[in-house]
Amino acid sequence: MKHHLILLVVSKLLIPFLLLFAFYVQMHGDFGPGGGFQAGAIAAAAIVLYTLIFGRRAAEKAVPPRIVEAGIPLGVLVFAGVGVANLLMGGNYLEYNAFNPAHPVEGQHLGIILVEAGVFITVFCTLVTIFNTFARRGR
Amino acid sequence: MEDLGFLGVIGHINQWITVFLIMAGLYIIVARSNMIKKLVGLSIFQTSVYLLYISPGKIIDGTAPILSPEWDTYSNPLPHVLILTAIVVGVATLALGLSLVVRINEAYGSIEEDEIYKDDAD
Amino acid sequence: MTLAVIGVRNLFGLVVLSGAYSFIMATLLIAMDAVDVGMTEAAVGAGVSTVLLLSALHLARTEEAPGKVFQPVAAILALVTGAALIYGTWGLPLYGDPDGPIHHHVAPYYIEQTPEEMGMPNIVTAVLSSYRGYDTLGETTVIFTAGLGVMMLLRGRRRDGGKPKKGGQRRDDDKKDEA
Amino acid sequence: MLEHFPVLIIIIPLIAGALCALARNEVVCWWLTFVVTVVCFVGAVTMLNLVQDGGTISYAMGGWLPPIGIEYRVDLLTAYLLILISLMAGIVHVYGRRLVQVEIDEDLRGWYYGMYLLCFCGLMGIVITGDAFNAFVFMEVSSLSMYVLIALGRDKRALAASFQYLIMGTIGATMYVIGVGLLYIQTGTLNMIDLGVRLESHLTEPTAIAGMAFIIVGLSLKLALFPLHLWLPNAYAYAPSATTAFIAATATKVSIYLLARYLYTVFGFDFAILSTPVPEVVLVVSIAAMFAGSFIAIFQDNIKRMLAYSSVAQIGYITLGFSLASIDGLTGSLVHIFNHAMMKGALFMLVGGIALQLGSVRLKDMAGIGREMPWTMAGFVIAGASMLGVPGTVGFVSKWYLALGALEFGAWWIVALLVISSLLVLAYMGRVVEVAYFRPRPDGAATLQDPPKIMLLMAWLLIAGCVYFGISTDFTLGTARDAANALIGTAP
Repeated sequence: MKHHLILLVVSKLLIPFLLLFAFYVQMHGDFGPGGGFQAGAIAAAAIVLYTLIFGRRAAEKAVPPRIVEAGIPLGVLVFAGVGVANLLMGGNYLEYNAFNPAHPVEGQHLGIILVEAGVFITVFCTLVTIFNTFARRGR
Repeated sequence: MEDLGFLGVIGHINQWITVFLIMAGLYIIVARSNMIKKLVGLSIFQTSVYLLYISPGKIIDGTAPILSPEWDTYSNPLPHVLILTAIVVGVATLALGLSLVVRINEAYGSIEEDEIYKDDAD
Repeated sequence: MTLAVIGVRNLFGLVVLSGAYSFIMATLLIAMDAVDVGMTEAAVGAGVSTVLLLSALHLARTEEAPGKVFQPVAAILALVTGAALIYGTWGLPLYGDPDGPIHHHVAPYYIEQTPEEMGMPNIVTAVLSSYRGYDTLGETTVIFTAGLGVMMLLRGRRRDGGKPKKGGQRRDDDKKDEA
Repeated sequence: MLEHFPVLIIIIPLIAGALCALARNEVVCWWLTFVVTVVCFVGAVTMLNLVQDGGTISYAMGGWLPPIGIEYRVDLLTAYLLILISLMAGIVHVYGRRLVQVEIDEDLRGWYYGMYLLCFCGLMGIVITGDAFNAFVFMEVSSLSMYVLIALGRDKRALAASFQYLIMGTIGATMYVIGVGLLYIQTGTLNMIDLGVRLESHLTEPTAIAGMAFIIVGLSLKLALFPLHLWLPNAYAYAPSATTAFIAATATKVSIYLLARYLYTVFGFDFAILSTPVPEVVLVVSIAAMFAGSFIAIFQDNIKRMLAYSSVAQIGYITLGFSLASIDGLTGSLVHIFNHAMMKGALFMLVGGIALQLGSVRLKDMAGIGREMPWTMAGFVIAGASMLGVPGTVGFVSKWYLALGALEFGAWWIVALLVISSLLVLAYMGRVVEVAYFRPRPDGAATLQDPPKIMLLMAWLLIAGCVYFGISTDFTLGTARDAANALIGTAP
């Protein structure tokens, strides 16, 4: 991968902000547009940009593929696990109220945050992995 | 191009766009032999569904379904949720389709459906 | 725009066009108050899909083989579908009409109850994660399936003589290949 | 815990699928899948009992009552299909271990089982859900995993077949979504029962009719109804043998179930069947499927392709029952869903065994294997006889009820067509038997044996089922008849 100075500098500036924005979109999903899926897509875009500019080696050092691959099922497990936890707490599946029967709203908040986190993990990891897989196939 | 006159026109314009997109997408899928083009046609076909769902949910003078004290009319949130899901399903299908195309290209050296079936017949 | 997609032969041009198409679609969706959807379409349609298409093009050919320009069968099929849809949407309420049936069943519940039951202003998030949270679980599973599928398809040994990715030894008996 | 069964039998395979993707170890994943399918089968049987005792079970996902949230709804027909799917998944899974070891690359086997579980989960999810859009989501889970499972076939044509299926399957699913969208615009709800109630006053409006048309066409693509069957033969023929046995026994059945659900529960028997041209169209198409499928099957050299075309024909029998507008006809259809899954499952499993031992599934290579693989070919003959409809087998039971339905419909000619189409079955099944038993093995060919015992055992389990349920019809026929009564009776 050739090293263009402008690309390097711009991307170094851009990527942290992309990740930060992704984090904002994730956490702000309750109030404004956004949520786990969009945040995952944006964060993945940041990693893809990083890969394109700094090369695959550097990217794999920053985001180890093994961990990312493990994240794909992990996100689903988090989501499904929330449901199972609700079951164990005496609610129906994905009934977040069960987290905190005295304050259902709090329970809902907790449930939604956890679930969105699960979505984020799966989406982010899947998109990065798909990109890596395509890139690696090219060699 | 087809959406230039959109904002000013009220009526069934949304449905005309939907219909046009569905027809175009379906035409591309059936008529074109190139697999990548088929997949793009497929996503156009799926996009048309987004409009079909979202447009009836809109209320003139309403706003996005994010509660705020200044508004009391909101567009219907349910179609938005459904279409978010549909978009995700669409991109998942696209990713899987593309990886199949890559494998097909390796196996046959071509991504034209016609050539592949000719190859199979031998 | 869409017509150009039908016409263009160079697949690279096609990808750029479809990206632009997604952006227009996203704008359109936001114009219809679907901010969440618009945002996703911009991120996914214009972003992710374009990257995916480009990486696939990188691995395949970029020119479409010449073929017939017009396919009557396809056109008839498209026309029939379009006609059915026009028939189906003919009697529907006009665009933006607040009296349509979809505004009077189920949806008002979400709009009215979300502040009480969820305590959050974004109704879309509330519906997505809680009222219809199970759909979202399914959606996450779809993504997971696709990710796993891409890995399974592209990580195996290459059939064109390339090396297997992991230590898996190449199978020597290809007796099944004949089937 | 009992009240959570509906969601558990979907969620357990899902979680197990994710765990398989993490574990990647072949042995661990195999056992996990095995345990999961057994648990789900037990759960499905328990639910059938619950439904028979206490009526329909409704489960509110997330605690939100039906029109607001997503509902899981288990009635007789649902439980019946859940049993079928989990039974087939378990049997094919035990059967397929050796085949997977031969056909799938070593480092992919753990993931293969994960995919298998996801496909299983998706199919069960479609059946159990009472929500129109949720059905679409799970349809995509099952379809995407099915595309992958098919593409793993060793023949490169598996890739092209999978791509073709992906295109046609996605068009079908999108059409289904368009139809659901139209109904949603008309009614404002996505819950199937609620849709049925609210559609009642709108049924004659264009939107409802167009919605019905889109749903029927979309599902017909998925279930490979005759002119839309193009994806099926290649997909079945080139997929790994274990995959073929599973999807042939379950995948199209699930779409058929969904179609029945729409025709009878959502649109209602009185409207969909009695006052639209749907039954006439389905009747013509089904008969075309019965003959075209069987006829093309006669000329196939690849046995898997032959059986695939035979599936196209058998799907025609099932949809034929829908169009007969009678309880007997519908009973015949529902019973044939189960019966055909057993027969075709058994046949594909035996063919998988032949492929393993012989290394080929071409008819011309099969000369004389009847004596060297006695158990395989004997099973083939019995399952084939069942396809034909010989009395004492399940095939006879379904055809008998279809014929009764046709008589009630007042159409002798349909009965005649049923008999004639059975002769076509005799033609293609007979060809295999003739080649396998009455032609000599080519000189110098290596001696063959029956496939490993576990594979034979599983196939013979289904064959025994073909005979057992052909004689003692309490479970299949009884449940199907009750379900048919419920479908037609509860129609609004």
